[in-house]
Amino acid sequence: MKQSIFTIQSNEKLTESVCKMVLAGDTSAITAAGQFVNIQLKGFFLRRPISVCDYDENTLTILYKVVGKGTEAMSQMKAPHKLDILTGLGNGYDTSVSGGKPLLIGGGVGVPPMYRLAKNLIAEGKHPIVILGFNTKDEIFYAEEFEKLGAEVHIATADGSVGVKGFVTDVVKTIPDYTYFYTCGPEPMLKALSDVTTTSGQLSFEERMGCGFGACMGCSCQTKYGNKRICKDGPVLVKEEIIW
Amino acid sequence: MKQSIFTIQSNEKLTESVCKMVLAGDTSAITAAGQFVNIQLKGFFLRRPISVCDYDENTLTILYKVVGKGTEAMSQMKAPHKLDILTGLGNGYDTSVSGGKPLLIGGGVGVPPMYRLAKNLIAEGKHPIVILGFNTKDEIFYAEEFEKLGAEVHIATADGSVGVKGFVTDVVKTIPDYTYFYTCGPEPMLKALSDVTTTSGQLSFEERMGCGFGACMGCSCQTKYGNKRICKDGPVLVKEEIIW
Amino acid sequence: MVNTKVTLSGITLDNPVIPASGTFGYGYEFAELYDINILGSFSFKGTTKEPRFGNPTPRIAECPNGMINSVGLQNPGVEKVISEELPKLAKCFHKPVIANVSGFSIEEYAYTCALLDKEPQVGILEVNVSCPNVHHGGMSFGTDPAAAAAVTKAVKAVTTKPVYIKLTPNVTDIVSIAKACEEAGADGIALINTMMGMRIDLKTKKPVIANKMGGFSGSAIFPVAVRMVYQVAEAVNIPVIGMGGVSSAEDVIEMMLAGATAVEIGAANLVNPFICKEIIEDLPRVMEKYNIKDLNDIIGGARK
Amino acid sequence: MVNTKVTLSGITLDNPVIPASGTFGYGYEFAELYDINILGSFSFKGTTKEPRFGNPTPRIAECPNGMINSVGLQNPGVEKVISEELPKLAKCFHKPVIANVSGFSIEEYAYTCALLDKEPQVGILEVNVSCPNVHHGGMSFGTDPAAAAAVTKAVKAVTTKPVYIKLTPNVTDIVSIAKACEEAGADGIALINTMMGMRIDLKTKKPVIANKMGGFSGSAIFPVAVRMVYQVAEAVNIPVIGMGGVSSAEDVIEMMLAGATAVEIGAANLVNPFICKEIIEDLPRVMEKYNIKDLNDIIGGARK
Ligand SMILES: Cc1cc2nc3c(=O)[nH]c(=O)nc-3n(C[C@H](O)[C@H](O)[C@H](O)COP(=O)(O)OP(=O)(O)OC[C@H]3O[C@@H](n4cnc5c(N)ncnc54)[C@H](O)[C@@H]3O)c2cc1C
Ligand SMILES: Cc1cc2nc3c(=O)[nH]c(=O)nc-3n(C[C@H](O)[C@H](O)[C@H](O)COP(=O)(O)OP(=O)(O)OC[C@H]3O[C@@H](n4cnc5c(N)ncnc54)[C@H](O)[C@@H]3O)c2cc1C
Ligand SMILES: Cc1cc2nc3c(=O)[nH]c(=O)nc-3n(C[C@H](O)[C@H](O)[C@H](O)COP(=O)(O)O)c2cc1C
Ligand SMILES: Cc1cc2nc3c(=O)[nH]c(=O)nc-3n(C[C@H](O)[C@H](O)[C@H](O)COP(=O)(O)O)c2cc1C
Ligand code: FES
Ligand code: FES
Repeated sequence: MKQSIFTIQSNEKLTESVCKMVLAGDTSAITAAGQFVNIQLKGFFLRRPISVCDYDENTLTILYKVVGKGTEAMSQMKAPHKLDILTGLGNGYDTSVSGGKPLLIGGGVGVPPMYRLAKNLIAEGKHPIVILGFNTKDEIFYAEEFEKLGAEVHIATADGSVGVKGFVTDVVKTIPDYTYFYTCGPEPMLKALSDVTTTSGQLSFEERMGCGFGACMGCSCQTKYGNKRICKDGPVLVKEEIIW
Repeated sequence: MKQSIFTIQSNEKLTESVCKMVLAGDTSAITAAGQFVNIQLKGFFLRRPISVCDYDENTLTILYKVVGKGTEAMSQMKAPHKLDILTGLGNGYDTSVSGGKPLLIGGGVGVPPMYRLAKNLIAEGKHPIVILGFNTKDEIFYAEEFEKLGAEVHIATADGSVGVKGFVTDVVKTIPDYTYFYTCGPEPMLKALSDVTTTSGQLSFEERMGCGFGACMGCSCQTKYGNKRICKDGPVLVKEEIIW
Repeated sequence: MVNTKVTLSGITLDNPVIPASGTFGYGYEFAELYDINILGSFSFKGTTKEPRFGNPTPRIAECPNGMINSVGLQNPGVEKVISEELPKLAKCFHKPVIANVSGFSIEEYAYTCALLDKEPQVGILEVNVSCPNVHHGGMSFGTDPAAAAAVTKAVKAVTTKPVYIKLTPNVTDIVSIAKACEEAGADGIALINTMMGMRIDLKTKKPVIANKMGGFSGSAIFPVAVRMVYQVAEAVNIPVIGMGGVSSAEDVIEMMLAGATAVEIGAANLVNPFICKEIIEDLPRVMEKYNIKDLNDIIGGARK
Repeated sequence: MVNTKVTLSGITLDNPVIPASGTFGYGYEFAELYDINILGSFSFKGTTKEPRFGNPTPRIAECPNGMINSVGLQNPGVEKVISEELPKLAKCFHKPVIANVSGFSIEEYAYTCALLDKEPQVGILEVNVSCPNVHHGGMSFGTDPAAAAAVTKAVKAVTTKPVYIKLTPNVTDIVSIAKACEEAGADGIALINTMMGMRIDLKTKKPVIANKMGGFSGSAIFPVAVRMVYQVAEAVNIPVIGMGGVSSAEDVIEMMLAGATAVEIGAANLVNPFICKEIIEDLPRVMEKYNIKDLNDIIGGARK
């Protein structure tokens, strides 16, 4: 974990409610896809946890949905506004167990961490199949970016306006030979995936957080492997340990 | 009273700790010298009351001393920062009773309201004698501005580094034939002036304020004419009503 | 169109927004700024039998997201309130008003309420058993269920108007006090009054407030207020007026979800004199955002 | 040069800055960030006889200038704390530490304290009679002078280490409880624990916290904490550890002026993990600004 000041380089709308922010700063504490950062916002007591979508030596990209006052405030910020950010939080995804053809399943604002994960897996010579789930056409974001990485991309929309009509699970059922799965998204989706998948996998959870770095026990959950803190021992848990 | 948004035009240091801020905005509620404004500062619950030093149709000048976190924050602000300000607060000085040769006595940050008052009195064809009290040479501000108005200016410094060594009362005693007095400054100075002056006069008081516009009774004082709210029935009281 | 009308003991308010006692004077200062008849009602400055200057100054201290006051119930006494303030108030406010009453003995409460009972403008008597500023006063009545019940009974005996008992949060068990008031005949409960707080000036090394301690309020206390409104609304069968730190339409809705039928706004008026107007104007938008058609549908909704 | 050393029951601290229980774990997370040996001491996560998972999630809610937690004393139980956590803690912290203890019966308090009494690292036992999160637990002990005294006596009987009783602010009369603890033999008083608070989510229309209510802390509660520290320090002759909303060197000094000998910092650690380090480094500058040569000179200074 590192605390440092980042400078907003760009902040733009991808859809009606999802924004993309690129920040310049010290990213050295970020070590894996699926980790998150915790952002201090003036006027708010708690920081806001947001997944790392992508990063390089000195920039960080995050995608966030405006759902409340904090993310609303973020959406109003302009370059070169500065933000105090804790980086390198959480365990992230372990790509070593992926096999050659892992599924990456992102639902809504669970999509962002899948991007860096896909990048890493492709760099490791693997062939990720990306399944993105949205409610409707207008809410789709980042599908092209995944395609540009060279990943096979499937889209499911609840209203069928693009891709498969239905849920990401409907797509998963049509893919016969995946080797592993990685996912992030709303908890009902995670549960459904846990039921429908035929391999092991890693699932990323959300919880309301106090600190985001393991100090307060605000985000605890019980697993088959003992009590875990979503922020420190997670947010990624393996399928087998989860108690639904 | 009016609530409106002002834009900082300039904000500069006059001395080590006293700053001058000029703001553009709706000054129509300001009707008299000696009134004050109440300034909202981000991150602070209560507004900060500051005397009107000068104004015209669309600008407001205030002089303030950095004494705590709020005034410290103000001193960091730059044009064209915007501030939410309540204007036209307090009764202000009544110039109709001044006679031809009134004394204007300002001590420290009690100096600012004397400026507009001097201007008004001169415009009314009177000959104000201005006495400014400071601790030492480096803390003197606005003496030249008073001179430029055409007023007779006396300075007292506690250490004698400029003007009369001692207090404003020492200067008052040397002026024989004034017709009235107006003052603003620390309470011990007001008390001393009340004792030493030979005419009636108007004295401006400070009190910690909740609202600044008469709603909360936070700033009450007892006078011979009944209970008064410093913010609404004051800050200017006449010598005869004050209970020391 | 959304419905913002709510009813307190038979009195229908156009909306649940009520400036809280001690932060709105008798309304005149605000009537200069906007037509205060848009308010649901308002609660005027705490009234006592005798005129009171209140506590020495400084009476105000600043806090993170709040303030401390130790005004100490400054008011001209009930006789002058009736002869001088209410006629002036009648000119700028045409709806039933809430009369906030304090006292230093049960007899004083009854005396003051009996006089205010005769005033046609007064819709509700809000009996403050909680002011923390008066050394031998309100505090003790509001911290003991039996004493709070005794005040309630004495006041109910002298008035036919609805009596709302206003409680202090500085207690171990707010529910037992609220229930005692209900059993003694209270028509409603108003809460919370200010919390006892203190600030010390680092320069003088003395308490900022002349009286040392005072009543702490403002948005900082909102979570405590929501908790107590929730607990009390769950325990009693009479309406609750919720207050403490409310400063937005969202806060009004949160208080109502906790169980409040109407909501008072205190300290926020002092820093933004237009806050009640802004909240009233914003309420329909926020209701629509959260799919609320009628505010009556959400009262106590968080308990369901 | 200024003096920041203070003494709690014979234990001298390099400075009065102590991270509060439940907000600093067992220190490791912070030891990765800075050398935590600069701290005066720290109070580790509340320990109970049995291991506890605590309350269901969500356990955290945000407030204006503060937060609500309902962690519910999650901890591995005193045996594992001693066998696993303390040895690890010893590697990163070399000063006497404060052991925070909770219990659901007087026997449990005594049991846990008796075990911790044997640990050389433990300098002070901080007995929490105040956690508001456990339905049949701490709350009741801390709201009744007799019960608080009974816990104090039971703990004193099993340890030779200084015993500090940590009080809840959710009471009518904090002074009577502090005095009862003093009479029962407490070596010091620590206060305040969190205030009971609630937030409601406007989208779900339900309380944010799974357990509905939780403990409210952070800078919002500072004025209440200062007031209670002042009242208690005035009433007792044993040292007081002050806490509640402290988040700057100025706040530390204000707490000490109110009567605290040392100061704990809770929620602020969670949003700025470097806050204690920053405060310790800033303290000499702020002391000089306010003409304080020795912190011991200002303890209770606001009363003089
Ligand atoms: C590990 C992790 C990674 C996340 N990654 C992303 C991401 O990449 N993109 C994205 O859009 N969102 C992400 N979220 C959710 C994001 O943190 C919340 O949407 C955001 O904090 C809401 O803040 P707000 O002020 O707008 O909402 P408000 O509802 O006003 O927030 C109030 C409080 O609730 C908390 N909160 C609200 N919703 C959530 C939530 N779903 N999860 C956790 N805390 C919440 C806030 O942090 C804050 O403390 C992530 C959450 C976690 C825990
Ligand atoms: C009617 C009136 C006119 C004033 N005019 C001027 C002026 O022209 N120039 C100037 O420099 N100062 C003036 N002051 C004093 C000025 O309001 C305070 O110095 C300022 O509010 C301090 O704010 P702070 O945040 O820096 O200090 P802090 O001490 O951090 O403020 C904390 C709280 O105390 C209040 N406070 C602190 N000192 C005073 C004080 N002396 N009087 C009233 N409230 C105080 C603040 O408003 C705030 O609520 C005036 C005060 C009043 C009442
Ligand atoms: C300056 C001031 C004066 C007050 N005077 C009274 C009063 O006379 N009677 C009363 O019942 N409550 C009084 N209160 C308490 C408020 O009515 C309200 O209960 C409390 O402030 C909590 O609401 P808030 O957080 O919105 O301020 C006063 C509060 C303030 C800030
Ligand atoms: C997340 C969290 C967990 C806490 N756990 C404990 C605990 O286990 N034992 C205890 O005595 N106090 C506990 N507290 C209370 C703090 O130690 C402290 O008394 C309180 O939070 C007030 O200080 P603050 O405003 O600085 O947070 C906890 C507080 C928080 C925020
Ligand atoms: S949020 Fe504090 S431990 Fe996870
Ligand atoms: S400050 Fe509110 S009445 Fe004067």
